[in-house]
Amino acid sequence: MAMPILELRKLTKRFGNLMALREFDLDINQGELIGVIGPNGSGKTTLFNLISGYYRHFEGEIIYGGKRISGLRPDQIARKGIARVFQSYMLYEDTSVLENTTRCCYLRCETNSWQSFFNTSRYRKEEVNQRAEAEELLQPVGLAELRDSLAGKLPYGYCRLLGVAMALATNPTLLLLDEPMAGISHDEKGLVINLIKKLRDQGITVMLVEHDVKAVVDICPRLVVLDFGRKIADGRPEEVTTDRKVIEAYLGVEQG
Amino acid sequence: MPPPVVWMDGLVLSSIYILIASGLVLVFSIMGIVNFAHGQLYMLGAFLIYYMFARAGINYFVSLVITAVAIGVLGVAIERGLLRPLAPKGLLPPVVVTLGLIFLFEGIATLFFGPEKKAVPSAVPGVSSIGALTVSNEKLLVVAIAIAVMVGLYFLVSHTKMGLAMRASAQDPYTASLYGVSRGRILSLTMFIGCALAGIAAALMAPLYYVDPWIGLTPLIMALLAIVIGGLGSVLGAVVGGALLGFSGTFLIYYLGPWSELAAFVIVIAVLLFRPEGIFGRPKA
Amino acid sequence: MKKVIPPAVGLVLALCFPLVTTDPFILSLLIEAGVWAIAVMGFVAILRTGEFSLGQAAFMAIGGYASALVTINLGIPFWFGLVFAGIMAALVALALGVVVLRLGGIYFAIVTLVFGEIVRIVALNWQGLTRGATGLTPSAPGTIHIGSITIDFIASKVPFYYVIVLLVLVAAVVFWRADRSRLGRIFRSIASNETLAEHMGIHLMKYKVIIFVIAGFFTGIAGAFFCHFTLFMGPTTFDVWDSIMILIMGIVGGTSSVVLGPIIGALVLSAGGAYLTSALMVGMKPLVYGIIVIVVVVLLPGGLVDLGRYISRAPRISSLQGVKRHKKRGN
Amino acid sequence: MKKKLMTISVVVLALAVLLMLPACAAPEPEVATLKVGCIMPFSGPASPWGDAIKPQMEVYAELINEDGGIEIGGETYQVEMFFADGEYSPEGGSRAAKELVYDKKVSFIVGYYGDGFPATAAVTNPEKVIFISKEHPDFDPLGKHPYTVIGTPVIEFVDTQILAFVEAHPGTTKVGDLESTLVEPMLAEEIAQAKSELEERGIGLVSQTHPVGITDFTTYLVKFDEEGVDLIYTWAATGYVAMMAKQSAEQGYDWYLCQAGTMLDPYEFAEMAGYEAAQGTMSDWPCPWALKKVEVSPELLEMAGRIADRYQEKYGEPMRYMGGFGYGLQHMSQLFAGLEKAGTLDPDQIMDTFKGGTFDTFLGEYTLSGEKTYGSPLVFGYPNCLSKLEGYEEVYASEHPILEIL
Repeated sequence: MAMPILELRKLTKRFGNLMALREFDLDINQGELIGVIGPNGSGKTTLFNLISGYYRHFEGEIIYGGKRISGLRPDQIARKGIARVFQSYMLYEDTSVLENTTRCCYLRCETNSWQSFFNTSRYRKEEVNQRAEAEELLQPVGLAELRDSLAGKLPYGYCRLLGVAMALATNPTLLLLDEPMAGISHDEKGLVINLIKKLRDQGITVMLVEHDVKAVVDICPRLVVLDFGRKIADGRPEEVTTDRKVIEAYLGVEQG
Repeated sequence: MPPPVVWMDGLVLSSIYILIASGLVLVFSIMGIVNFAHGQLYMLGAFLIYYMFARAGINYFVSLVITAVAIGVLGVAIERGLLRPLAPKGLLPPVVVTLGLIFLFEGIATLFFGPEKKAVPSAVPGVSSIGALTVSNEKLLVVAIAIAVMVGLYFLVSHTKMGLAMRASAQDPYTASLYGVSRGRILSLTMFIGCALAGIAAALMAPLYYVDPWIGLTPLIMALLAIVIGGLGSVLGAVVGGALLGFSGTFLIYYLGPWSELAAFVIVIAVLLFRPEGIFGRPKA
Repeated sequence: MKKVIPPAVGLVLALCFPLVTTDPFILSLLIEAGVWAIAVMGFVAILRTGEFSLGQAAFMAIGGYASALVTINLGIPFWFGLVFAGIMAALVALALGVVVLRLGGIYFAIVTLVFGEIVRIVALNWQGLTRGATGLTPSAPGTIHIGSITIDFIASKVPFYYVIVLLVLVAAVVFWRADRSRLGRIFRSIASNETLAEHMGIHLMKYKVIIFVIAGFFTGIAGAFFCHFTLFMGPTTFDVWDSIMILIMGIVGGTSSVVLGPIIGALVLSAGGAYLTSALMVGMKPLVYGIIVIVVVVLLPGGLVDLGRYISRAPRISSLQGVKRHKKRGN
Repeated sequence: MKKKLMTISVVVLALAVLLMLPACAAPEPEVATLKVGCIMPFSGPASPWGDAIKPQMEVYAELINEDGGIEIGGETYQVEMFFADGEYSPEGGSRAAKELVYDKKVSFIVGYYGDGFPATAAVTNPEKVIFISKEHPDFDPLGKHPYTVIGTPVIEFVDTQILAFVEAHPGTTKVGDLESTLVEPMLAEEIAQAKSELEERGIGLVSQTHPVGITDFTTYLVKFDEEGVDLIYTWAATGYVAMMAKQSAEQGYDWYLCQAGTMLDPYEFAEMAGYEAAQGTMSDWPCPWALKKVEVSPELLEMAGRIADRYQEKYGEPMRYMGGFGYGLQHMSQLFAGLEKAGTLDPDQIMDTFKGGTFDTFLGEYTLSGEKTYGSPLVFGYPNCLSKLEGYEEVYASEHPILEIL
C-alpha cells in the first residue's frame, strides 16, 4: 500500500452558523484519479478552497507529501505542486491566451528576478523556452489556434480549457479540477476527458469536482460523495451509485 | 475627568465627524469607491447656508433643508454624470475624478465666493446653563439635529423597504438586481443621502465656525480616519470611529495640547496594526 | 534596435537643452518637473500591481528630511545625503508596505493618505529634530573642481539640471527594466487577477513590497534633491496635495508607459502649473487642474501619452484598468 | 471616429490655450523703470492679506510716479510693480521669486508676506536681487543672505506688544498665550522674554499651543479659565481670533483677547465673532485714519491721506485696513529711500548704504544697524497703536505709538 500523497484530517469550515464542511477525512494516493460529487452547496468547492489555501482559517489538518500544508498561503501551496482550476471565471482577461499561459509558468522559472532585471542571456533563453512550453500546453486543450485572442473575449467553454492549460503550466503533482465540464460542448467534453486520462497516465494525481455525475462515473475509479458538508460515501463508482444515502441526497428524499 | 464643557465639545465634534463619515461610508458601501470630494461638497453646503441664511435671510431650518437637498442633488449629478459612466472602467477612474472635483470645487468657490472667511450668525442665539455646564444654544441644536438625523438614517436603513434594498445591493449587487432592486436607483439614492448628510453637517457647522473655500479638507481627513478606525463599509463603524475621534480629540487637547492631533493618528495606526480591517470591518479569510 | 532610438533622441535633446537656453526660470521649471517625474514614475510603478498610493509625497518628505538632517548636522556631502535619503525612504516604505499592502484596494489608498498626514504632523511637532514649522535650510551641493573645470551649483541652474536629468535617467532605466522583465509580468498578473496570480505560485506581498520599496527609494531621492534645490525643507513642503498631484500627473500623463507618461504628466502639470500661477486669475489654477483631470479621465483614459495612439488608431490600452475594487472575501 | 476627433481637438485646444495665456501677459515698458516685485499670498487661506495690501502698494507706486518718480544718481525712474502669488508657503515663495526674478526680471522684491524666507532668498541672492522681508529665524545677513534686508522685525515685537496690552489693562494678573504649532517655535524666545518681564511686575503667563487648522478653541479656553487668566494674547489670524472671541462669550468668560496685529477689517471681525462677543478685543495694527489720535509725522499723515483718497477714488470704497503701512508700503519706502541715498543701481553699493544707514521715509526715520537684523526700523512715527472694539466702533486703547508706552 502506497503512502497517501494527500491526507485530509477532520476538515471543518464554518461560515457563521453554517457548516460548509464538517469533520471531513480523506486519503488520496499518488497517481489516483478521484471524483468528488454531491448536490449543490454540499461543500465541494469549499473543500478545494481549503486545499488550495484560498481559505486559511479552518479546523483540521491537511497533509501533503507527508508535510502539513494547512495554514499556508495559496502561493506556497502551489509551489508544493498543487494546482487548481477554478470553477468561476478566473483568467487574466485583459491579455492574450498565450500570455495567460506564459504568466502561469512562473513556478517553472529557474532564473531569479535579478537575472531577469539585467536581461541576462540565460533569462532571455528561458523566456524563449517558456513561450514554446506555453504554446505546447495549449495544444492538448485545442487552443493553439486561438493563442493570440484576448482571453476575456473567449467563449465560456474555452475559458475552462484555458484554465486547465494554465494550471498545468505550474507543473503540478496534484491537480484540483473544479467542474471543468460545466457548460461546455460535447466535443470539448471529450477533449477534457482525454486530457484527464492523459494526466493520470503521466502520474499526476487528479481530484475532480463535477456536477455531471455520468462523466465522473465513466472516468473515475474512485468517487467521494458529499452532502451538507459531510462525506456520505467513498468507494468505487458502482458501489457509490447504489448507496441508499447517496440516492436520497440526490433525490432529496425526506428522512424519517 | 475633564470638565463638562469639554465633554460637550467632544459631542459637537463627534456629531460632525459622524455625519460626514457616515455619508462617506454609505456611498462607499454601495458604490465601492470613496468620494474624495465629499469634504468639498461640505464646503459648498456651508456657502449655500451662508448665502441663504446669513445673506438672504431665509429661515435657518428652511435653509438647512434646502442645503441638504441641493448638495444631495449635486451628489446625484456627480454620480450620474461622472461616476456611473466611469464605473465599468475599474476603481481608479472614478476615484481620480473625485480627486479632480476637489480642485474644481475649490477653484469655483475661490472665484465666485471669494477667499475671505465668511461668518454665519447663530441660528439660535444665547447660552443655556444645565447644571455646571454652560453651553451655547447653537451647540445644543447641532447635537440635537445630528442625533435626530442619525436616528432617522438608522430607521431608513434598517426599517424601510428602501433600506432593505440598499443593504441588499451593498451585500450582493448582482443577486439584488435579480430580485428587482434597480441598481441605478439605489446608487442615486445612496449618493443623495450621503451627500445630503454632508450638506446637513455643513449647515450645522457654519454658524459655529466660519466659511471659506478650504474648510473641506480637515473634515474629509477626519472622516477618512473615522472610517479606517471603524471599518470600511460599516456605518456603525463610522459612528464609533467619529465619536472616538471627536472625544479623543477634545480630551487629548485638554491633557496633551497640540500632540492631540497626532494622537488621532496613533489610534489609527494601532487599529491598523491589530485589526487592519477596522473595528467593525469584515476580517479577511 | 528601433525601440532605442526615440528615448535616445529624447535624452540627447534633454542633454542639449542648456545650449538653447540657460534661462534660470525655464531651467527651474524643468528641474522641478524632473523631480515630480521621478515621483510619478514610482506612483505608476506601484499602480502596475493594481494598488494606488495617495501618500507618495510622504516619501519625498522623508527623503527630504533625511538628507537635510544629515547634511546639516553631520556635514555629510549632498551626494551621500541623496543616497541616504533614498535608503531611509525605502526602509519606511518597507515597514509601511508590510503592514498595509495586504489590505489593498481603496483601503491602501486611504491609509497611505493618512500616512502622509502622519509624516506632516510628526515633522511639525518634533521640533528638536525638524525645527517644526520653521523648517530646515539645507544647502546646495558644494562646488566641484575637476581639473580646471569648476561646477558651481549656486551661480547657475545648469549643474542642477544635469543632475536631475541623470536621476530621471537612472530612475527611468530601473523602472523600465522592472516593467520589461519578469517582474513586470508578475505585476501585471497581480493587477489583472490577484487570486489567480496567488494560486499560480506568486507571493503577492513579496512583489508588492518590492515595487513599493523601489518606488520609495527613488521618491525619497527626488524629495531630497528638491529640498537641496529650493534650499528649504518644512512640514508642508510635501503634503497631501502633493500626493494628489503626483496621482494626477500620473493619470494625466498616462500610465500605460512607466516612463514616458510620468515625464509628460510632470512636464505638463508642474511646469504648466507654474505658468498658470503667473498668468491667470487666482482661483483659476485649481479650476483648470480640476477640468484637466476630469477631461482626461472621461475622454482620454490612456492619458496624454495616448494621444499619439489615438491619431495612429492603434489599439488602445486603458491604463486605468486592472485596479481592483476592495477585496471582499468570505471567512 | 468623430468622437475621437472631437476628443483630440478638445484636448489640443485646451493645451494650446494653456500655453498661449502666459504669452499675453504684461507688455514691455519703454521709460526708465525700476522693476519692483512683491510676493504675497493671493491664493489659499492667507490670501485676504495679499489682496488687502496689494492695491495699497499699487496706489503708492502710482502716486510716486505722478510725483515724478524716484531720483537715483541724477536720473529719474518710474516705479513698476510686479506681484506674484507666494501662497504663504516656502514652495510658493520660491516659485513666485523665480517668476519675478527670472521671468519678470525685477531688481528688488519688497513686502514678502509668507513663510519661506530661506527658500525665497535662495532665489534672489545669487541674482543679487535686493529682497526686503519680514523677520525670519534663518535670517543671516553676513553669511547666506547678503542681499537681504529685514524691513519688519515682527517677532521682536512680541514681548513689547504683550507688555503694551497689559499696560492698557491695569489689573491684569495672569496672561494666557495661545499660539498655533506653526508660529510657536518662532515666538518661543520672545514669549520667554515677555514672561520674565511680566514676572518682574508680578504677572504670570501661561502658554498653550494648538494645531493648525482647528476651529474650536473651547478646550483651550477652559484650560485658561482654570488657570485664572484674564487676558489672552495670540498671533492667530483674524478668523481664529473671532472664533476664540465667540467661544469665550459662549462660555461666559470676560477676559480681553489681544491679537498681534493682523486684523484685516474690524467690522468683518465683529460680524464673525458676533458684535457682543467681539467687544473689548484688541489688536495693534489697524488704525482707521479718521481717528487720528496717534502722534505721527505730518508727512505720514499727508501721504496716508493721499493713498486713502486715491484708494477710495479707484475702488469706490474706503480703505479700512491700514496694515500696508506697517508692511508693503513700509518696505517700498525703505527701498526708495535707500536707493536715493545710494545714488546707484549697483546692488553691492546699495547694500553698503543699507548696512547701518539712516533713512528718512514718509513713515519716519529708519536706522538699519547691521547686526542681528539690519536694524529695528521703528525709530519714530510707526503707525502702530493699540485699538479696541467698543460698541460698533474701533477705538484706541492708547494715545501713542506702541513703543512710546514702554
